[in-house]
Amino acid sequence: MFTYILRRGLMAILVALTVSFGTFALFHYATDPAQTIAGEDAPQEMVDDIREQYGFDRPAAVQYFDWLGSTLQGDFGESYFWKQPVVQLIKDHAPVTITLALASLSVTILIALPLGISAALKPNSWVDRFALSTAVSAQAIPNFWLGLMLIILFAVTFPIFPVSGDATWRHFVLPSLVLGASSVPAVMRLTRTGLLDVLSSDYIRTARAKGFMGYRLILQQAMRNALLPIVSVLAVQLGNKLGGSVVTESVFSMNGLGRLAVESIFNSDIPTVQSLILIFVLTFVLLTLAADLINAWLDPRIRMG
Amino acid sequence: MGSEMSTTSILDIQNLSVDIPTDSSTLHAVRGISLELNRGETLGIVGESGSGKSMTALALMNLLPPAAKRSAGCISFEGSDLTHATEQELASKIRGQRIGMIFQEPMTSLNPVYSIGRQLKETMTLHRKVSESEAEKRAIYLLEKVGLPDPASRLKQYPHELSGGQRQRVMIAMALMNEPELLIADEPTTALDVTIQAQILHLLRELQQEFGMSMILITHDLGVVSRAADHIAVMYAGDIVETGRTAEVLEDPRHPYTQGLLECVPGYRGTSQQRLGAIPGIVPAMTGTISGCAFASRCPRAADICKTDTPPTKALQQGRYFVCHEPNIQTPENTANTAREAANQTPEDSALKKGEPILTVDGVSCTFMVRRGLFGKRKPLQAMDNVSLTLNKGEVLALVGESGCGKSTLTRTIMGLQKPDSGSVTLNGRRIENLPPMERARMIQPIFQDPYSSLNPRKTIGEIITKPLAVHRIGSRQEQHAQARRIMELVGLPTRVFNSYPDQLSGGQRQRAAIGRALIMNPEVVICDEPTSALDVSVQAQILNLLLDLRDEMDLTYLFVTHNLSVVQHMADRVAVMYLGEIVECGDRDQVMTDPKHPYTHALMDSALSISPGETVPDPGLAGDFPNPMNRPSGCPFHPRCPLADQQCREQAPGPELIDNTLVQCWKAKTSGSQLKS
Amino acid sequence: MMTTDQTMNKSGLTATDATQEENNLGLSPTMAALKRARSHYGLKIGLGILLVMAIFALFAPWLAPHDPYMQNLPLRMLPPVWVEGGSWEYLLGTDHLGRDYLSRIIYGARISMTIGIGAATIGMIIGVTLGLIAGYYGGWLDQAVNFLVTCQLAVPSLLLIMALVFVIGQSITVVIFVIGATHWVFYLVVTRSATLRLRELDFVAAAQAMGCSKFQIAVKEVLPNLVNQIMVIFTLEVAVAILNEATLSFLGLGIPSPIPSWGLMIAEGKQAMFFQPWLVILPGISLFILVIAINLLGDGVRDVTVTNRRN
Amino acid sequence: MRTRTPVKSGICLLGALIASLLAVPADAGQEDNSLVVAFAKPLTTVDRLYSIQREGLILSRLTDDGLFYVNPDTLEFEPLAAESYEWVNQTRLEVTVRDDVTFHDGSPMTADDVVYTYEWVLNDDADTSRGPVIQSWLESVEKVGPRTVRFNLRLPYPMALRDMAISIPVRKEGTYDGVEGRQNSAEDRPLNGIGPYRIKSFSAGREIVIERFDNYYQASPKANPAIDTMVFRVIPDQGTQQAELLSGGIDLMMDVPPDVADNISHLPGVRRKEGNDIRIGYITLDAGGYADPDSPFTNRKVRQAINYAINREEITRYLVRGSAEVIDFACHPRQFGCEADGPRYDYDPEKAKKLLAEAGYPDGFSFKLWAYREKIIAEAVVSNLKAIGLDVDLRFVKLNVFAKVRNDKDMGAFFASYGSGGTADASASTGVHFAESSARNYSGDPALADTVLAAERTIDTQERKRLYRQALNRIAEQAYWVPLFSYSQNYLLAPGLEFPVPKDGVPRFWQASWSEQ
Repeated sequence: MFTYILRRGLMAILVALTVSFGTFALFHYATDPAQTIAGEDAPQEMVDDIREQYGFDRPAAVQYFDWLGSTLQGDFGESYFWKQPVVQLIKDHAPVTITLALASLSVTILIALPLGISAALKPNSWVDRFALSTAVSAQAIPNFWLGLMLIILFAVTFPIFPVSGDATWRHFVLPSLVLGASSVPAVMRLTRTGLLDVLSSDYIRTARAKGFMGYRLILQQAMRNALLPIVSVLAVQLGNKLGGSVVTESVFSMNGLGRLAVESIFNSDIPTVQSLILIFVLTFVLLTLAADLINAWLDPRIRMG
Repeated sequence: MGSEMSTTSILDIQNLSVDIPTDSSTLHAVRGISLELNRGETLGIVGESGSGKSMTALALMNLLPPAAKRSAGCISFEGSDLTHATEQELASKIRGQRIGMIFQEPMTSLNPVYSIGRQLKETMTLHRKVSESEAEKRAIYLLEKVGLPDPASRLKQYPHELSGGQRQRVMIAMALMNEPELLIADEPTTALDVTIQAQILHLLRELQQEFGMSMILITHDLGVVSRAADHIAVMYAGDIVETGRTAEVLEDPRHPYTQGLLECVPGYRGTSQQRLGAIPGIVPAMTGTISGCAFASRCPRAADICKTDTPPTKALQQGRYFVCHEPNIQTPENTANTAREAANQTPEDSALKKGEPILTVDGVSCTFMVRRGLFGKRKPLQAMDNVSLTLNKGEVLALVGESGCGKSTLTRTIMGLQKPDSGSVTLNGRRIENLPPMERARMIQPIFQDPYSSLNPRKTIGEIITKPLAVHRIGSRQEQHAQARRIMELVGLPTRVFNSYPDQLSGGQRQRAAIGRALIMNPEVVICDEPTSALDVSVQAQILNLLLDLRDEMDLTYLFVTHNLSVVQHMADRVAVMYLGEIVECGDRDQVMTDPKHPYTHALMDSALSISPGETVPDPGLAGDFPNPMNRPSGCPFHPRCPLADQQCREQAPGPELIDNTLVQCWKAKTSGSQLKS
Repeated sequence: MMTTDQTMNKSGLTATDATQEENNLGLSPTMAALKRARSHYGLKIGLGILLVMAIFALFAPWLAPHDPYMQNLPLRMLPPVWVEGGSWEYLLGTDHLGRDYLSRIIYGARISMTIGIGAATIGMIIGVTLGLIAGYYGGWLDQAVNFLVTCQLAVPSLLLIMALVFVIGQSITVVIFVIGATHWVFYLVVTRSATLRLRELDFVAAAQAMGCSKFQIAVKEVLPNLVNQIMVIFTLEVAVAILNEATLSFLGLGIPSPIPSWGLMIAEGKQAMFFQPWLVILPGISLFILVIAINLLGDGVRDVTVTNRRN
Repeated sequence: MRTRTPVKSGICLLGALIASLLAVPADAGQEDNSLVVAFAKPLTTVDRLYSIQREGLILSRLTDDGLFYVNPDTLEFEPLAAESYEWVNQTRLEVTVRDDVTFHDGSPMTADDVVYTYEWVLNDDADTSRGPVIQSWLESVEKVGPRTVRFNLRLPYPMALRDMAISIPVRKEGTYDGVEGRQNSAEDRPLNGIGPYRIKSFSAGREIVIERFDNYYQASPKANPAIDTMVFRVIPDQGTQQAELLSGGIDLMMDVPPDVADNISHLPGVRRKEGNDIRIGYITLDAGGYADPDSPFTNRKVRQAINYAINREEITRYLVRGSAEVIDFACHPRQFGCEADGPRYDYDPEKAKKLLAEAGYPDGFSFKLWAYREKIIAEAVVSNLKAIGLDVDLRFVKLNVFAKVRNDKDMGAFFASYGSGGTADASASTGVHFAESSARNYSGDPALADTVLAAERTIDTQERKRLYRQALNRIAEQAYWVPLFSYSQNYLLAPGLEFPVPKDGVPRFWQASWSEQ
């Protein structure tokens, strides 16, 4: 088990390095951070000055390994654009994203699981149809558009919730809805099919032959098996949401990691971009790992094969 | 034996039918059958797949799939009518409490994520006000009873840690937790190996007597019912065509279907016969109403009336009746005769043929590395240990062994699809690994067990059969097609199906197609890997006949892998017995089967269930069951189960020795015969 | 025919087999699928809508009332006809450069479909190939592919796409390729697992025994069995790609102006969304309808083709 | 200007307004006499020495005073923290500082502080953002009297007062001690300025809060501002800003796109104000053939054709709007020296086509037009150019990409705009764009470069005017540029808010106040 975790860890690092190098190269050759740092109207002298200050004139490899070296020593460097430590930046922006991710994930779960389960219990019933059509339409609504519609609705027609920013919990209501809705279809369908499979399995028949029925059959016999795939998919979903929900964050202009990432890209603020990528990759790998461990705990077959 | 108890009926089913609506039409799985079961007796329900026997069983406690509709005059169980019982009542009073049930697939019938202990205990705690500890006591007691060593520790184990046999034992224990009056066993041994099957049936019999249960035993295996049931009911196309005391039915079958079925079983009329009786055609579609007798279309004696009128139920005596018009009364012998004539047409016993070796396997060993579980380490699995084998031109060599003994690894190695770690396979004097795949393919071809997975569902039968020619670029397209049609004719496939897909064919036809594909480049050696074990008895007979005929026509050499001893009896010239990756005994069929040298062979032969009513299920007298190949025992791999094992067996592995021209690997080989007899 | 049954020889068997099969020879898979399709509403509706939209996309030049690029500043921001101030000449009004909104929406369908299909195809090529390789050859190749997948999944795909487009520069082709190149995992996972399953089936072993090369088997035996699933994924990925393009364009990193892309139009209308809401609502709705149609089709195809082996 | 607000949205907005009135007070600050302003871009630091952003400039006019400041009415540069100044000669300036100025920390401002400030800026390691610019003309500073500081210039530099006014706030001596290299002052040290307001709190990317500084010197024209506290909230998204304004979240919105301004101005709850902006929009053509030696733009006729092809009146009238006007030369009319009599190119597509034909491109050619802001206008331009048969590929990118390509001299043509840092002097526009060293200069015309350089080194106003006229005419004749228009600034205000719109587009919030009613 330890070796397994080790394998995954190494994988994560490898991935992170590959990706970060890729991005670095891209930006190095296609953009000029100096101007952004200096500002659009900045005169020539200023820009040149900055360029050599930051060492943008050095060869790419040198710059990259420079960054890599310091990162490995735990120093994520300083943001070109914000002129403050990247760690600080991330500390500032992470809470928003994390809150948003968790909130929206719970929205997803609260909608998707009940729907999926009730659909699976009564296939082809009206519940099932309702669930499926919700899924289909939720899949088809462009996330950002939904956001805009909600803003129009709530900013103008019924100003119940604030439509921008991340100051209070009320600021998170609409974004969580939008973001949560986006992953409802996947989770819902999975719950449904998963549970359907379990319910039609031999051991459930056995359980019925033993006299199980109703909620006990579902909770004490079927649920645990049905959970396995759901756990994994939820992990991935959470991973994506933690990876900064760019769209939602920019539509509702919240200062989350997603928007930080985009801003950094636009400003070719390479240290920030790089560090964010590292963090995204690590969170993702950790989450999937966690999911696997949970599944192993749920299912002895995975545990001991 | 149940007869001396009170013979009042415990279960009485009147005109039960089950309909399953499909998207196009409704499928009538069971068509108004009536059954009676006496207290303490065993009723065997026999029938081919799709005959509705399992549906009947499920219908009793209304465990049918949600779509299915049950209708019945009455199902009176101990006086109470189950048809009127609500789901609630069934669940709380009947299921798992007064009626226990065992299913076919031990592998999937236990919940993989819960421990054995929990699954056993909950059966009891669900229904009765008993403490955990009491339930646990009961569970341990029963595990003991069903013959699981060290039951207390088993409780903590999970299903996947047990072998099939063990799981089935657990299933039985689970069914018995609440001392049910009635036990329904749906194909309880079909998925198990021969020796295990015998053990399980034996066990069921004992338990039944001990607890004075009544039992419904559902199976397709006439051998099994003939030993295990007091009464049998023969089902065909959702109907009971004949029923009565086991002995009477089997010795004097009155319904043509029953007769036909018996004719199909290899060895039913002794081994001399090379050709089996077979029921032509296949079970009719169960959708829509069947006018007249459902069997008419396949019945050798069918007259016009059979197609028009529903046949009458003819009672011979109390509880012994059959459903047939009996157009022109014939004694079973006549059909037997036709079969015999057929038999006599075939050339004289091919067991006499002796050719020179065409394929020799010499000291082949093969080990895999397998990882178990997410966190597990890779462990070696020795699939074959120094296996040697010769296959002579024109003979049929049967390779017998239980699942996991390395049969399929051996066949794959022989076909050159698996590289052995050591040893060599020689085909026509050439090392197989040196043969280019193309040449090899022309000499040796496989026929697989499952005709549903051996044909590519996306290709038409034509494409499938011509594929070898296409791959080897033999002839033009026209020639290839012509050749394919010839072969289809030969294996008895209607040329009509040339352009249809495997899904559209019956199991038998698929297997014929597979055979056609194997033979189209007329190879010298054909590896038949359990070619009939996935088929119904009647179809199996057709295929076996076909294989024998083809061998004579195209003088082929078969390596015939099987676990079904009656088939071996029927087909083989020589027999090789495999155990844990070793050939423990190899010799002439009669030699091996009548006077086995190796204790394992002996056990195998004992557990073979030929149709012989009156005889009980034998106890193969094997301790434990098939060990996990991951950890082979030291010394003679068989010693943990061997009744004769001693120090020597435990420490050093025996080498092969030739005892009256049978190759045996056993220290006790010389003496074993006599010892085991006693 | 019954007479032949009396004698139990091979030909006899064949004859009866034949006659038996006569009455219950099932439909071929394709026919069966079509039969099921006929009674599948979702599929029919989806297909219907899609056809209409496809026609608009194909014949846009003839169907669109105006040139979608024709700028007419004095007439900018006209409301749709049903709002006061709207005119019949510009049914859905005009945008901030006085271009006819209806025409732009019609041409928008073109863009969306091109991108959707293009990207999904690229993704399919990548994913299926890798999936086959990983699933069939296994070993270190599988490891390598697995690594790729982790890379792909670990990095938020939208960010990745944005970064790429941002750096490479905006154009239809770039968008198609970038979206395609970042949406192959689904194909891969399915192909891989299916291949792993099929690989164990006997017909593969049979092909090996015939002397087919690994490649032949992978392509000629395994691949055909994946077609259905791949088809389903393809349709769904088309939808995903379309939404992605819209999102990208909305964020200003997708289709370059002045090409009419729905996402872009929403972005442009966003500024005035409280006052000329239709600028945001109309393209959004078109997007919604198109995608929902595709999804309906996809689900339909799955229900119809992927037959469950149980019962 | 025509108004077209359909009843439908009118109603919905009325509803909005009422609703928002119910929900929250229409304006954030009237009661507590505070002012909430939306910033579109986040401010990375509040230290003017280290930021060149416009937001920084706006803020620094509240928190920081320099020796000089820009008179809001005349746009002249006048003493502020300086009591008086005098040009001893062309390269020597002597400034007398006030004695009644105190820093936010209460300590008085002295000549030493001034010297310290400028020496810090001249110090290479200080890495101040304006450092390079100042260093290019300022040799050294010295204290010559108790309240007198002498500035020694490298060369005659008429813009000296401008630089001192706009980008050099006075810092207390020792402010940057123990700080090496570029570093954000706000994080570690509270900003210690001498402006009428002091920083109360600053969180990068979110908001900045400032409060009135009571010990501010009364003599200052900025003295006694009306508003107690001001909050600058960062809201990058326009739509969000509108929503916030409607629901009373903010009191004032700058850089409002004209469309929005039009729409919103019809609401009773909001007031719209229009002001000028010294910013101009233009298109540069690769006359020097940097990107491609034989690019069509090296041909004067082609450049003129493009000048004729673009309908600047229409674009200005319908897209830029407000007080914006078409410009004919490479500078803002309100800037000093922006007077020329060179050729003007009025919209004439036919003539454009003709010129193209003459130039040898009867059926046009294709090229990329780069842009990084005002996408709509860029699009309009593109469609104008397409109309005369040119195949234009609009490359609309973010600034960092734009700059990269522009500085690599890889652009055939680009649409950009320039704010002159709020300087009403041609040097800030013409000078910056046609100087030898400038990456913005695609003219490849050394003579022209010399002219503008000369103008920048001349103190005498008449001479400067002459030089600029010469330069501007040259640019117009050669059509190096397509001068497009001057911008107009739209402000949206909460009803009760009084706020004089600036002439140079840089709001001075110390002038803001709530009207009593």
